[in-house]
Amino acid sequence: MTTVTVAVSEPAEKKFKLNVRDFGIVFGLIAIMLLLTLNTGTFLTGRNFINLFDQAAIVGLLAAAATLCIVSGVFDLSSTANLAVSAIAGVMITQHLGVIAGFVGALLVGAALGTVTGLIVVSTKVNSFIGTLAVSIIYRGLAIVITGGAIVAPLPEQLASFQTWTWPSLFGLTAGSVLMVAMTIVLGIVLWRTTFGRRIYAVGGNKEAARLSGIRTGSIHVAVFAISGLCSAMAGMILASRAGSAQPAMAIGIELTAIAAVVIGGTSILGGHGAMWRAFVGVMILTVIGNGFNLLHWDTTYQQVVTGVLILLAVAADGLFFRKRTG
Amino acid sequence: MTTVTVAVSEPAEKKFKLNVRDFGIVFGLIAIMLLLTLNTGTFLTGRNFINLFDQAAIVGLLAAAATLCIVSGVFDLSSTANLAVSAIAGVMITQHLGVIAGFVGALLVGAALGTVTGLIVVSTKVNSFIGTLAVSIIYRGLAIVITGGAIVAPLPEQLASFQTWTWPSLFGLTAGSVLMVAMTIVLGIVLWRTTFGRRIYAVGGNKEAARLSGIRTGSIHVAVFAISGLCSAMAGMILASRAGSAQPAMAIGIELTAIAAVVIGGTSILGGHGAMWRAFVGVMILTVIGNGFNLLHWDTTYQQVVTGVLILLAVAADGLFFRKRTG
Amino acid sequence: MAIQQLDTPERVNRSAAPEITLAGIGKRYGASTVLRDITLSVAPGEIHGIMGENGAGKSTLLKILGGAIAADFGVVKLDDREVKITEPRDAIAQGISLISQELALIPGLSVLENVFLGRWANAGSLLRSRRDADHLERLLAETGFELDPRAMAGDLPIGQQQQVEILKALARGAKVLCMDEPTAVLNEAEKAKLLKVIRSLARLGTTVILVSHYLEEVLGLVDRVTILRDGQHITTEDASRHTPESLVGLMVGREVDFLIPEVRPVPPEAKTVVQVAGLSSSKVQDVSFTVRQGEILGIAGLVGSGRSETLLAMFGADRTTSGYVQINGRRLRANSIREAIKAGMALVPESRKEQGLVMSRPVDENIALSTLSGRSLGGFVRVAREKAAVSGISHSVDLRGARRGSLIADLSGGNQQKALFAKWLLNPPAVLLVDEPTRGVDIAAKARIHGMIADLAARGTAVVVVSSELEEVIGLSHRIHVMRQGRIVAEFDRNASRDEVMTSAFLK
Amino acid sequence: TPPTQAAAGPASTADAGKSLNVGFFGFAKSNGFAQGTFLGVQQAAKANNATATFVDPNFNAQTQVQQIQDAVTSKQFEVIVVQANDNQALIAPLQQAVQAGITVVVEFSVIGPKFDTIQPQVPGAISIVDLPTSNGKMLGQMGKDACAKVSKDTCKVAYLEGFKSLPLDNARTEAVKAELATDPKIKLVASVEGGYTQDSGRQAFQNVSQANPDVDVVIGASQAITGAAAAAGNSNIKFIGNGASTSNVEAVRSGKWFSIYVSDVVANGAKATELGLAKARGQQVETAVDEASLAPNKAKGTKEALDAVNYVSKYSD
Ligand SMILES: Nc1ncnc2c1ncn2[C@@H]1O[C@H](COP(=O)(O)OP(=O)(O)OP(=O)(O)O)[C@@H](O)[C@H]1O
Ligand SMILES: Nc1ncnc2c1ncn2[C@@H]1O[C@H](COP(=O)(O)OP(=O)(O)OP(=O)(O)O)[C@@H](O)[C@H]1O
Ligand SMILES: [Mg+2]
Ligand SMILES: [Mg+2]
Repeated sequence: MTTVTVAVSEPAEKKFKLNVRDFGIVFGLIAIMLLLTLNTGTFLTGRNFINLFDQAAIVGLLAAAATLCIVSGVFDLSSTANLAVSAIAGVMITQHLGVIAGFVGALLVGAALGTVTGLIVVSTKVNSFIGTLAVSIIYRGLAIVITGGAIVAPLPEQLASFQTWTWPSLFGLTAGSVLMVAMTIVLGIVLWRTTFGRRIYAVGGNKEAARLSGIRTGSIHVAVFAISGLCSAMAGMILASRAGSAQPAMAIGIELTAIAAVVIGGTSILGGHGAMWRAFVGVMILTVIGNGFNLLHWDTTYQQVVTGVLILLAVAADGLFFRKRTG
Repeated sequence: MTTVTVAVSEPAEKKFKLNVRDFGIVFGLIAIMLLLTLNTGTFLTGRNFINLFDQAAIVGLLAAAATLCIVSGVFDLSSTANLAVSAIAGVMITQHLGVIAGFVGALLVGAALGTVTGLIVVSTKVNSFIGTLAVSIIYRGLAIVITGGAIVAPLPEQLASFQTWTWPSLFGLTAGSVLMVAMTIVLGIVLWRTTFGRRIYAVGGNKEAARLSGIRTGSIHVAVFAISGLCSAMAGMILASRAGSAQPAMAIGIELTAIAAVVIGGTSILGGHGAMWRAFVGVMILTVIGNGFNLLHWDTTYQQVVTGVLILLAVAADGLFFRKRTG
Repeated sequence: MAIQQLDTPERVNRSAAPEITLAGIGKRYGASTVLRDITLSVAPGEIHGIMGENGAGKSTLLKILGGAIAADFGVVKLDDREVKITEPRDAIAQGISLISQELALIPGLSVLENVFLGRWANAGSLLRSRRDADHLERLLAETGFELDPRAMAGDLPIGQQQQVEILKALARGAKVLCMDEPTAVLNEAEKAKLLKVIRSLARLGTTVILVSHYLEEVLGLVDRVTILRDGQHITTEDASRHTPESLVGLMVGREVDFLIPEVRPVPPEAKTVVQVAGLSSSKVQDVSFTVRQGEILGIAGLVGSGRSETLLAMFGADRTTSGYVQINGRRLRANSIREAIKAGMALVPESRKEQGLVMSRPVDENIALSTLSGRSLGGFVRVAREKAAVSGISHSVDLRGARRGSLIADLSGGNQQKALFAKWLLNPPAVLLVDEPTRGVDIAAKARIHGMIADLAARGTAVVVVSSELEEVIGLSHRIHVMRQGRIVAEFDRNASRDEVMTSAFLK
Repeated sequence: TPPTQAAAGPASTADAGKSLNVGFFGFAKSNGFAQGTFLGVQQAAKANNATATFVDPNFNAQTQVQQIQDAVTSKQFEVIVVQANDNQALIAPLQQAVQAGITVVVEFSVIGPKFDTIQPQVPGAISIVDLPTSNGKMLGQMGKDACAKVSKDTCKVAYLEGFKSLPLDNARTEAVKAELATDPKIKLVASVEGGYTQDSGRQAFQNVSQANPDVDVVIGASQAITGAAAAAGNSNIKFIGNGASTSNVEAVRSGKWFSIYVSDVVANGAKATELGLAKARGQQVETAVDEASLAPNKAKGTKEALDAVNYVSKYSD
């Protein structure tokens, strides 16, 4: 009996096209960068790239974590509240036990709070959007309770080493930028090449199907929230390191910028689709647009209008010309 | 041949149980209100209810519109940016053509901008979350461009009548509150009983099935955005009426409060589920919690923590004990 | 095809399949009891059929065994050992695999990733996709399924998705395989392959529990058969003691005529209603045919041959690149579903979940959706009229299990299919396009749907039927077109034989 | 007299003849207060052979950090006047700016961890600020003055705070409370978040007055007090606003409000710009200025004080 093969092999040319389509948003970023290189003398300088990465560090870390969350089908709106609490905890521990203990402590607090967020969301079965929103209110409140609403700072003699993350390191990038790039790569590999990463896609793509396949969807989500907490703590320590202090109102609202970056990169907010490099590209688009305007000396009044239009164009071009599935 | 009729009438007891489940979140609201009534002498007074509704007016209007959007499967993050532009336009028109023209003009501008948002989102096929975020940046920029960043106010002699929406009317409620309640009811009926409402559910629940049923999904979304714009303009005029002026930074961030209220009420952010009364209950829960704290003379340091916990409890109770489907 | 190779090292020892005993299993949803005191046992290595009408509780029973839902009463015993199965994980740990009626694939993952879902080969949790790829290649060779390992599961036609589900269970090395209507979405060739696989598995000691509405298939395959009716266990008997008629009698509790009704010949003077001329889209090329008043045109073909796409293109749902459709001499604007509907066309799509129904909404609302404006006044839905109309049509298609306000998602699979059919018959169409109209409906309801199609034709509707069941196409149609790779390649009249049609579909 | 410091770094070499660029990094363009300050910046720039540009971060601290970094890169401005959207996050980029030879003027909002000193906390910067602690103390004093006019045994005061999560607001709140506590007649009945919009103030006031219908004095941010006063309608409550927009001044002078804390935003902006330009041109300047000293009546904006100088505000909010 002869059968018609459904999976006809594609000509090579076709395959390549498919890839180009997938990377549509990258061309958006390249186009913007080209424009800036041609129109300013300062964009394509080492100093500016060091700035760019430094500016992208916080949102980059949060966006990397947000990618895991969103691909797995949840939002973590509590990430920056967690950031504030862990940074505050980090500073307080620093005061008593030194800088290294402070950094480690911050990471532990961040991961622990993230785990708590995850447990709350999973066990109450509340939609993560509203669940983490409530949790974020609680964590911000907690930050106020711990600090009494004041600023906390490491002891004066600790300050220099506390500001490690602002120091230049690899290629002259600040240590904070390097941490962001490293985390993006690590989490990217986790998502791309590990069983955990595959489970994240599975849970986000079809939770019931994942459950029927024996995947502990709850554990996956708790783990994802814990990682998100860890990244928040890292971002928090970088911010505290820059400021030389921490306070309850740190980084309010940046969780939304991070989600926006993830979506601009082309990861679907519906879950199950997306990749880590997309978060990075999204963060870079947002950062480069802001950076470019400042370098171009444009009037900031029109900056907002043009920023909005550019984001729209980048995302629309991706949707219209390159990718079929708009998610 | 005998067949079973589909619409078998259920025993009364059964019907009631089903309803109780559906209304879980209402009990959350009632519980909070009971607590406040027992612990303060001031909560259950006419004056306080007038205040409550007044405080709920803006978020209420935005949440009513957000319900239509979310049920139809889109977000409108541009609603408060639209609010600012339409309020500013309303004030400017008032200056030239009088108060009534100003109000009507604001509504037209709001609906028009909403339509534009809808057309952009539908025609570019961009995910509405990121699309309306970009649009909101554009509209805020537009507000700054129109006003040059300044405050605009009606002429001094127009002020008294411009402040119509703060006047007491029906049951002593401010005119603004009455408008909110009226819009909630009207849009509630639209969603519940009209062909347009049915189509909103269908598009949000399964866009492809809706399309194959001959529904113009694009038109439905544009219409929903237009209504959202209209509601934004109403909210904008109430705010401007209270302030006696309008300015580009009006109501920043309240679009998220409105979405939170909708979700707290129990409408699924995935679309296709939900009802208008849920938005109202959600708004009331948020308003009553804020109001209650100030009446209770509690230490405000803990206010945020407790607010978060209460929201979580209300939503979790709804999910855990009452409704099977968590959406 | 060497089925013995199924015993790869990754597998559990098949001879260890346990005896399964269900004791007093019961399940309630709210006030309605869907399963009542089910007690039965399945021997190791047995192929056990479960049959019953739509809504009888077959899927519910399988879901309980597979851990997808928890029973409210009763216990499950494996080899007399009571086991607690509250999550699919528990069932999988016991070697029980469930292939549920509503397919459960991850649309954004590839076939390869789906087949080994959750148990990918890895070293220190780093994926070793090569090993999985090799493993899958073996499985494909053993089963004879033809799938592209790299294709996204969400892009596959539903029949291939079903095959992925089956491979998934095989890859897990299940000792007990619970299959809920696995053949409903397969075409003849695929069905044959699957049945072969099931037999080989059973020979190697795997227990297979099978739900199906195909009487011959069940009788030809299973050792014993259990009949459920209204959530109750009627009987469990050797299949050899039964004929299709006797099974139906047990299932329905009465005599049913389930043969495809004789279709009346089209009168010679009947005028042409539908004319399709040179219709092309990305999936079909140059499709032309006509359908006359009262005529039923069948379209046969293999998976992916473009049958569904032909209907979608006619209906204006798929973008066409050239060609047109005329209804009663009036040419339809291209790509406009609304105009097609206005011209009296109706499409019962092939996938009820993706294309047909809004799962989050009530049954009534779903049925009324495409004809809303006909029962509205000033934009308001005339609820009373709607109720009357819906209850009438629900009665005609024998829709059961819907209570006031119940969601379409809460209906059994077959009843959902009936609702889908009802939706497009609410206003009798001038042109009816049906794609797999009886997928998953029980034998009695199937007869009813066939009767309704024949009836509509008799009253002048032009019908186009697409079905993977050759009997259905041949039995129901006046004429048959066969499609291959997006083109019409052959035409037969209703006296065509199965073999003729099959051959032309397969010919390269 | 405030200490002075010799201008240092390469920027000091700019000669008086060269036109300079001043970047005003205000709170937001959509903010009347910032617009008022910018008016002063523009005036001073014009008078001192310089051009001024408003760089708008739209209240976003991260954006502001980015804008300052990019300004350093592009060398667009010789002088930066900054109203901080975050008191801590800006320390690092401003240090960069100082190191790059740009003259940095910290205006209105303290930048650095200490809220009780006008000394610059970014080394090398000029600080011309309104201290939250002295601001709070003055609000408290005005509260006491208002209570002195209340003919009851106890005077009930409500304070509408800014945001609980902002340390700067909390420092102000502490100062207000401490000052009010020195008067035994005063009972602080409520201290709640009132925010910085009319709507948040309106809401806070509604709730406070519901719980304490006999409140005598309400103190808070001028926008919040505007909302509160509108919600109060005709009452005997004495309102004290922190801020001096056109409508605030008008409210006090017409007797509707008791008093306001005046900061003369135009004068502040002008002074900041003058100092910055002078330093950029190599002159020695004061590096720590208390803005209250630039305001009429040391910022205490009672009706008498405002009438005395016939004070006109240059911004609206
Ligand atoms: N989640 C649910 N809520 C309420 N009722 C349900 C739910 N799931 C199933 N039911 C009801 O349980 C009954 C049995 O359903 P089940 O899916 O087991 O039937 P089935 O025998 O598999 O039918 P089919 O042949 O159509 O697949 C039906 O009446 C159905 O409406
Ligand atoms: N979303 C999609 N993306 C890519 N390819 C697709 C998609 N949907 C369908 N296809 C491909 O299009 C071809 C035709 O699809 P389809 O299976 O629906 O045709 P058919 O003739 O109706 O077959 P059947 O009805 O038996 O499933 C198949 O090769 C299928 O793999
Ligand atoms: Mg079933
Ligand atoms: Mg098909």
